[in-house]
Amino acid sequence: MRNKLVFVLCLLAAGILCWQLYNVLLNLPNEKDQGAIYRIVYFHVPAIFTGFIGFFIALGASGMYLGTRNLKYDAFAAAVTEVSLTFATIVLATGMIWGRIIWGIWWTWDARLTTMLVCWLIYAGYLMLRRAIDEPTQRARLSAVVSIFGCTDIMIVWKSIEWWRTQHPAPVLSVRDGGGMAPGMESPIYWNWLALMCLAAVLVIIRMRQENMSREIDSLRRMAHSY
Amino acid sequence: MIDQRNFTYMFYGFAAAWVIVTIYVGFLALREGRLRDELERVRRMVEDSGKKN
Amino acid sequence: MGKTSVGSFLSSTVAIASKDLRSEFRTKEALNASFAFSVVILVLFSFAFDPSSEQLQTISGGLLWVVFSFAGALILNRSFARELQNDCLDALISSPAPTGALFLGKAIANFVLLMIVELASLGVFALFYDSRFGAQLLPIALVIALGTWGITVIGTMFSALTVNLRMREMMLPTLVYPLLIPALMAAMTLTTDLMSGTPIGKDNTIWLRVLIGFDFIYSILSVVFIDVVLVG
Amino acid sequence: MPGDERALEIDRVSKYYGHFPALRDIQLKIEAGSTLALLGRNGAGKTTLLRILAGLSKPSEGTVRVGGSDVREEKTRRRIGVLGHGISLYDELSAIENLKIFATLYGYADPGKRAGEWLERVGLDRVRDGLVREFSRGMRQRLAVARAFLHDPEILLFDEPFTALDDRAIAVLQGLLNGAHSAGRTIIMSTHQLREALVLATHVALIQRGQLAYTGERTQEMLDDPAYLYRTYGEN
Repeated sequence: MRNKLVFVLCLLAAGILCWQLYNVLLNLPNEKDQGAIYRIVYFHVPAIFTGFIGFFIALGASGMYLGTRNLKYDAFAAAVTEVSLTFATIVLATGMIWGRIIWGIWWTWDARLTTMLVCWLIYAGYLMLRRAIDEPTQRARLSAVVSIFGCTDIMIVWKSIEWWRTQHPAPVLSVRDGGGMAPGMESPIYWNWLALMCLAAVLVIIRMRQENMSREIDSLRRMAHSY
Repeated sequence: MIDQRNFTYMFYGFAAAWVIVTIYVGFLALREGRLRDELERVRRMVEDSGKKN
Repeated sequence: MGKTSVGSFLSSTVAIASKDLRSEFRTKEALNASFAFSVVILVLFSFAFDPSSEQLQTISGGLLWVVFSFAGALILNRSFARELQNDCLDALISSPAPTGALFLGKAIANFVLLMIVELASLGVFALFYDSRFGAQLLPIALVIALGTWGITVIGTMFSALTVNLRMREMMLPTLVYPLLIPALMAAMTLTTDLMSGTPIGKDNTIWLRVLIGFDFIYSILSVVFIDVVLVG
Repeated sequence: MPGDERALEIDRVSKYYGHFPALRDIQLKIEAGSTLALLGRNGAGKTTLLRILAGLSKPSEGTVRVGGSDVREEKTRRRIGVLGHGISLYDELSAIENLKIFATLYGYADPGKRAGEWLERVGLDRVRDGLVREFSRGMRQRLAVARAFLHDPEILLFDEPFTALDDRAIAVLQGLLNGAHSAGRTIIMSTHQLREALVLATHVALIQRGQLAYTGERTQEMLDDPAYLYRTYGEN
């Protein structure tokens, strides 16, 4: 049942991504200033959405764990955080390549870039903490607290740098400011987002299964020692 | 026809995204294998120590 | 009943804080190490930048807070580790003192210790780098106090969180520094402004708000979650 | 029943480390005034259970109550005294300072007086201002005992009380335990030292792999042959 779901989601993600790759490369008009590179936005922005949604879901799952003390939520939080961190890495990498061409620099200490980097560092710390704790229940409890502290921090960073210098293009989607990109140029972003969400779901399912497996290993090991 | 300006960098950008996903999937696959081995080993360990007693 | 429980909360907090301070003042281990470390960093920075140049004005805030947060890590690492030695932490947790009081007591002790190190290194900074902050002394003190409280709240919480971990000394800074970024960012900007003679006014009150908000939010969160961290 | 007000009730307590059950479905009522010896192998779950009773860790399932209120409640913790493996004293502080801190935490209006009294009772009043770091092993242990008894707890929890102690501290502890027992205090101790524990105990509980294998009054047979319990109720 679960395998079937993974298969279907994979297929869906692959299908949409191929179709949109074709669409983005061959159907879309060129942008007058940036050249071909603007097309990176079709991976960059969907990856941001997927990543940030993941971190908020992880916050919810961590809260649920502390409320219910059901390790299922902990496995979910861990899996979602790890996958979201992968997408955050994609955001940073594609963003830097774009910045190299358009701004002439790999990195700038701009509001949005900094938020993403802080986010990356916090959740990398979260994953390192998980590796440093052996006992699954203690690990779940402590990392849930870190997740809550981390997500709060990102919201503070985000609020605080809204007033800060910003170099990053303003959000280009029409939902935010009723303008920006032409309608036909915008839809691939949403399609790719859907595809990346499917991909993320697949990765989360696989990662969660591993989390359960490692917990089982831990309990078997404890059992072996207790005899 | 597609704009030729900055085309290589666009390609790098797309490639970077996919390379990162591939690396992560490879990492997952490696871990899957390692966990399976370990599970097998620990299962055997539990059976053995169960027999001894 | 309400009054007495507030009273016992406060007296427990004070008992914990004064115990930590007293035993630290007796050995001065963390204080000395932390101060020596700060001086070394300040000296090293003088090679990185020309201490007499105009440029220094614009980075002084950043430099100071880098020193402060490094010094803080040394003090905070010891905070809960101190309790492990004879299983003291167990005795504290099983006592009727609320874990929130325990946390606050330790945070206050760390705050005082860190402030001492900071004031001392501020003196060294003024000597080496020929800075004058006489005109803005009070606002600078306020910013330093707020920033330090931010460092201690997060630091004390994560000191408790990492206390039973192997690699405790490494985990604490890895977790704490990214979380401190908004507070340090605000404190750095404000300190630089004040050092170069710009008073707190229209442009930078926003940073003061960030700093106060950060301290407030994390003080509340820490007191709420410390029980989960220490007990379960 | 007046006794019920002070009884310690362990109701279906389980503790999991991940999926591994360190304690399974422990159901036990310890009447006020009884002395319970908690027996079992290393890793059987004795320490885990004692930590839960002391409020140092939360059970995954079930509750531990004293007179109807949970052990993590402030008023219940006031009634419990704990002595674990460590001495729970600060090396850099003096004897009197150590006791004063705990007297304050336990809400005594005059912590100095309380601390002084206890230093006298364990024979350390002459070195009240000496740092614990400079104390001999035996002195440290006596001070630790004073720390645990300081707030006159109704329920005393000891984890391996005799293991680390020297002769004099054992004598002090046994004296205090006898005194506490005749004053109607409840005592729970986990131990390897079967003989010492069984002499003091009125009740016995045996834990095996996280489960309660036997519980009941201490009988003459157990005194005559301390290994009797393990043979009869143990798994092998």
